[in-house]
Amino acid sequence: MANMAQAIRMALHYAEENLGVMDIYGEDVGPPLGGVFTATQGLKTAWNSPLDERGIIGTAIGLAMAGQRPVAEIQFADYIFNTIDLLKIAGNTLWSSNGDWNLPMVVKTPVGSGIRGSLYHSHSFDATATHIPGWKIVIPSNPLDAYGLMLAACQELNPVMFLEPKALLRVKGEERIPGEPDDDKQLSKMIDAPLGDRSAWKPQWPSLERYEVPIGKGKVVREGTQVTVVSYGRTLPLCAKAADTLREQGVSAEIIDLRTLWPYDWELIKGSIEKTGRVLFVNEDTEVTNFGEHLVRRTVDELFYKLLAPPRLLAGKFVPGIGLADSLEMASVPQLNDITEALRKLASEEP
Amino acid sequence: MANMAQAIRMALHYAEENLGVMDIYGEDVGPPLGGVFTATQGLKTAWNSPLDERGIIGTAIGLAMAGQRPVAEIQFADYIFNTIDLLKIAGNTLWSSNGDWNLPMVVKTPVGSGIRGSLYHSHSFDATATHIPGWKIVIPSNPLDAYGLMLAACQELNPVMFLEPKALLRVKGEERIPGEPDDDKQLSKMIDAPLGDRSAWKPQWPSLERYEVPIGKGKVVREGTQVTVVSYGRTLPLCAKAADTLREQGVSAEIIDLRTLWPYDWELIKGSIEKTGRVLFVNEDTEVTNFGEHLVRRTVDELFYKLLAPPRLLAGKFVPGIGLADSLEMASVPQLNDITEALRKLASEEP
Amino acid sequence: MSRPRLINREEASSPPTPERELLVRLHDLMVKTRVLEERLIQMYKQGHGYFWIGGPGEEAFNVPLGMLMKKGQGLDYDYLHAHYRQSGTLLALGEEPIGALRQMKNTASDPYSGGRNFAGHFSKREWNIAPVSSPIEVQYSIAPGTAMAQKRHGGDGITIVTGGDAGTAEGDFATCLVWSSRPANPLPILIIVTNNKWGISTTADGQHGETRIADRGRAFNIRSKTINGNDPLESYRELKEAMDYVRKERKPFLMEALVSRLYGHSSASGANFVANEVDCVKEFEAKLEKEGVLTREQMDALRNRYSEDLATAARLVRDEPQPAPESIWNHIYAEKK
Amino acid sequence: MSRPRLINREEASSPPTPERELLVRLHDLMVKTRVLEERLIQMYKQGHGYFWIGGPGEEAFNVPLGMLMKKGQGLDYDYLHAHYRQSGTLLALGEEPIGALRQMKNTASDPYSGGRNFAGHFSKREWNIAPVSSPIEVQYSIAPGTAMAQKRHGGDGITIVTGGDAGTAEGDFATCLVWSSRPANPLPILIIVTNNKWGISTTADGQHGETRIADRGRAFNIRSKTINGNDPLESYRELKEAMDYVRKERKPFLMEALVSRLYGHSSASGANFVANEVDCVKEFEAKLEKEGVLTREQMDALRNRYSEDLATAARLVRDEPQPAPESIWNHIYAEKK
Ligand SMILES: Cc1ncc(C[n+]2csc(CCOP(=O)(O)OP(=O)(O)O)c2C)c(N)n1
Ligand SMILES: Cc1ncc(C[n+]2csc(CCOP(=O)(O)OP(=O)(O)O)c2C)c(N)n1
Ligand SMILES: [Mg+2]
Ligand SMILES: [Mg+2]
Repeated sequence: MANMAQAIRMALHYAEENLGVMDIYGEDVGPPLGGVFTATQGLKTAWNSPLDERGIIGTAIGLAMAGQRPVAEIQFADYIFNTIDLLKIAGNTLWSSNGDWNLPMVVKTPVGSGIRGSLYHSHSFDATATHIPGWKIVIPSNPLDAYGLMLAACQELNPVMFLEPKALLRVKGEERIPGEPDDDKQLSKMIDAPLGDRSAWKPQWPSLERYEVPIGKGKVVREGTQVTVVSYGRTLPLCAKAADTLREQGVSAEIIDLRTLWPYDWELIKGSIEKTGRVLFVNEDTEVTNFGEHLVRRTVDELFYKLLAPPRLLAGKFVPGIGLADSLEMASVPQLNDITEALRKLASEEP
Repeated sequence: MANMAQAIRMALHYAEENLGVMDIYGEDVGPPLGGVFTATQGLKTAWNSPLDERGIIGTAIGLAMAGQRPVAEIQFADYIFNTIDLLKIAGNTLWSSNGDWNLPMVVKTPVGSGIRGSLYHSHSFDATATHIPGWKIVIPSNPLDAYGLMLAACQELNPVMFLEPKALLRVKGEERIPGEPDDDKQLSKMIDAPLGDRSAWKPQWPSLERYEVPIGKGKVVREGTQVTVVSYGRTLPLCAKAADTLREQGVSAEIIDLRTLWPYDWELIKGSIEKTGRVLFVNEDTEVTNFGEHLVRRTVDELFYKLLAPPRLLAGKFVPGIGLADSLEMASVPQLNDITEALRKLASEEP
Repeated sequence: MSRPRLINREEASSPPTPERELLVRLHDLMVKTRVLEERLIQMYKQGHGYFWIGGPGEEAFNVPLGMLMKKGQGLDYDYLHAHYRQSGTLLALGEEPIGALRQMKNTASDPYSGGRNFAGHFSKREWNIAPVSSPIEVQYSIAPGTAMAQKRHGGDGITIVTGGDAGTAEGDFATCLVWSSRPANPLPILIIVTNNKWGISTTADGQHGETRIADRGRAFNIRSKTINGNDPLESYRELKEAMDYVRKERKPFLMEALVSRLYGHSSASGANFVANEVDCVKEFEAKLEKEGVLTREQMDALRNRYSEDLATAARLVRDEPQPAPESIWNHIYAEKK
Repeated sequence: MSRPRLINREEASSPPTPERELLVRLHDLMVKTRVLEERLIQMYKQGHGYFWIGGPGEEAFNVPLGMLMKKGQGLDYDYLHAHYRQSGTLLALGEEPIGALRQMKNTASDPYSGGRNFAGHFSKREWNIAPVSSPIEVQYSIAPGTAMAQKRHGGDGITIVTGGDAGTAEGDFATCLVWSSRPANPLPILIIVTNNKWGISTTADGQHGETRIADRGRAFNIRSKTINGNDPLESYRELKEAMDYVRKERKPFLMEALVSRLYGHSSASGANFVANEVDCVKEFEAKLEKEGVLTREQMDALRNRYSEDLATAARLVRDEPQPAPESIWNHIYAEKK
């Protein structure tokens, strides 16, 4: 199966062929590199921008005003923080013009830890992004969802933030992308750029089919009855693993992959918590003024009297950075064991 | 009594005379204007910077590296959002250099609604600021606290964000600032710049005394037994008013002025909630991924089984901006009546 | 109300002649703009609005700009990414002044923001007028985006971006120069700086190491020029030449126009007339009278007519309702029809 | 290990002479730097570090810079706000190379970040070396701050900021030019751009409308120059002249140095030697041999000695412990002693 980087690449190919995308750009997004994670290799509309994040977001707004459906990349979310004012403008342009100007644009950026990225290749962006009104925010946890969410994003009339969990970009999927060849060696031959000189290389794209994951819809990836876990991105597969381990030990956890952070699938979360009475929110952004805290607030606001235990949040430690050394990264953001323990504890918590 | 703008001005005068402050700067901070809210009029070290927020924050970091204790102003918090990456750097420099470089610097900026400021003179910054590690964040709700917190900020070894509630800058205090003359007409004659030509004007500073409000300490401004309210900035006086109204109606509310958002006075909050079992958090930042949601999370994390009702948050609506028209601003951020009603409801809430 | 016929393409691309028709139209629109701004200031002072900011002192430059723009929607027409002093350009394009009054009074009928935004914050997608937003200089990072689309599309539509002198200290101004002059894709963009030598209360002299702001374009091999924006004829000719260059060559041009700020920065600084700056309307009228193009009487009559029109409009607007509280929830997201 | 005596002020301000002593010191430090970088690359390839980035190809420029810096702590000495290719400058200042190995291996003993940051991210307050941070170009917004403090303080200490060519597209580069050249307060700052014509995989040709990056300084009336950073003697002379100017005049200077990138961008792009760029060490050694300054044997011996020293250092570092997990809580805030 394709990995997430290949899935995004195929989705963008589909989008430039069928959805009117004409600019896929950012630092090192075009040839020869095709993106630091290979997600834009071989795309006919991919090009290299100046090293200027403000120019990248600014021109994306301008291109969207001109109806061009840009897909702009910030090479790492760690480097998006000098553009927050522009992201706010992208989110308020329709509102401030009282409906006059809508902005169909996609911003994609890799987020999170997991590659020993040290202080500046490990940032999460979900807390900051969810505080900016006017955006739709998605974050896939597997290649098929990445493909389906990117196709949906490229058809939106509004700004969409597409967050790419770094640690999962090279992980292969379990479900086939419609049109993807059976053999992934073959897929690699067809669409992965060769090492060395690429000037003559052209990708052979499989005949991909339209497949969308609707923005706003979460997904139950493990059904369970005793405790609900809501997560997304890098930590989602870990939550599923933890659930499998605990199931053998008689703890039944329901795992929800939120997939869209805004507008999020509250009905799905609510239904599950009403069933279990216990919920753990898991993400890896720093834990103060964290999106998971919004979900905790919504939970106590609406479901307080149905809760069997306090809703819990497991997130990144509130420290200034993720250190390079293994020991430091492990201690800073949730790992499999932290999740398993938090789940075990919550499932058996008594007043 | 002095208003908050005068209090900040006097604190900065004290700081440049006694605490080693040598640069009070930003857009229109120096003569002739002395700041768009007059907070820096007549200060001997105040100067006008280029119109460049990134330069203002960047040079403040550089000045702090050189041990200069800069006080840098962003004219309105609405215009600080292109510097978040630099604010993060200010917050992580000590940590990333493993203790080598500390940054004694103060950034002051007006926040919040209340002056019909429309989309771009109404922004709050508490949610964004509290998500940035390595800073201390203060926000006074009266002139005396503003004076005491600024004196404390100017003696810090670390970056301090000093948030100034716009709506309160021209409100007079109820407590005298040590050294302030009895008659505020006289104070105004002494330190307010005259209208018209100011080239010859010099302020006559009262002989001010050292007075500090320790960073990290909140304050109970109304004692009560049935419900706890935690607020700060513009909404704090409204919460006190609401408490007074409700007391006459037999509802006893305890009002806490947080004053420092990070590191905040959890012991004070905790003690009060343990007493009342009910808590309302009030601020005016947009309500999704809001600092009040962190306080809600901390509350359920530690005090869940002692709560008589769900902890509530009253904050700004999650809309892209605050509209200019009265009707729009009133509908977007908490007003006195919203607070009174929320309090009344929470005080009498039953499962 | 005399509605200036909008100059059409043929005329625009024919060599600018200082013939009477042009002089009269320039004057008409400059007066109309000045009267509008003075009405807005009066509304503010009478409590019919919370905040005023606008362009009195920039009419001699902003009016010709609007006259020369290719008006319409989409890539074949000119895009304008303006700041908050552009009323003269909007009126020259044929906009009705009452919209500005409605925005001043933040009524639900405000055509630019529905009562949400400050005066002078125009938005008109129908004419490629991007929404004016308060943050200084961001339009310089956004504008190259529409120019890129126009470069790819072909034709002769161009992108125009305007802003002030102090704002050029923001990185976004450099971003505009960098992205407009990339050898890989030079852009059809007219980059304008209206230099009034002020940033609120801060004078330019202590802040600018450049001899001319236009010099910053030269560093990028962008054709650049500084002109006298207080002279409507010079502005018309220089703008025409620059716009023709950008339209035909599909390359960037940086124009610095020296203008005046006749009522201070905004209502925050009192919005009172300042005597010590060049008043382009006054100077132009003296010239027109001296050259016998128009008589004092004709010019007074014109001003009076516009004053009456706007007084009438103001009375109309005064009683229009504010937006409904629940309208804050409208237009957060666009929906597929 | 031959520790180069740090040139002292008297020498620094005396006219640079290409006499043997200087040539030998330049060569010694350039070789030492190259050997260090090659050792770091080897550590990466052997799995003794997660990421490598550094300055092989910039020795001829970075070494003279370090030799000419006024080393010390505080306003009387030079501040360096560098990017991640500055090892040659640190070694020229007399830094022990083992620290770089410790940072590469992210050990608790890493003197620059305690195992927290990437290789090449130096920090040494004792010598006014500001912490290198990964975000491109931010140091250009920060550096004018230390220069302001030095301007006020007097004396002849200056601020030096370095970064790459692609990064000049960020607004922070313009911020540095604006703030350094304000007529109200020109700053004693040497603004350096090391131009290797690359930004990761992106070539400069399609991105730069400027003929020379140095032209951007001229627009601000900043004395500006482009030099051959692959020639250690030219670099030494030009840097000395520029630094003398900044020290005495207390005004900014922009220097663009043309350099090479000999092992690609970083380990992310393989960190393999590229044959098609000028190798400043190779060229300098040919010259020294030709002019009879040093023999091939002497130069080989020197390189071997440094290689052995660093092999020993690497073995030492290999067994040093990682930082403790709970150490993440250290140094979030400074506390009064
Ligand atoms: C990013 C940002 N910073 C600060 C402000 C506050 N402000 C509004 S206008 C202005 C001065 C602008 O001067 P200039 O760019 O010369 O334009 P002018 O008003 O003179 O036409 C300032 C500082 C703002 N609106 N946006
Ligand atoms: C703000 C920011 N954006 C993107 C990156 C990712 N990045 C690291 S190095 C680099 C290229 C830098 O090129 P240049 O400025 O020429 O310096 P060089 O590496 O060539 O010395 C990029 C894009 C970054 N570190 N910081
Ligand atoms: Mg100006
Ligand atoms: Mg480079």
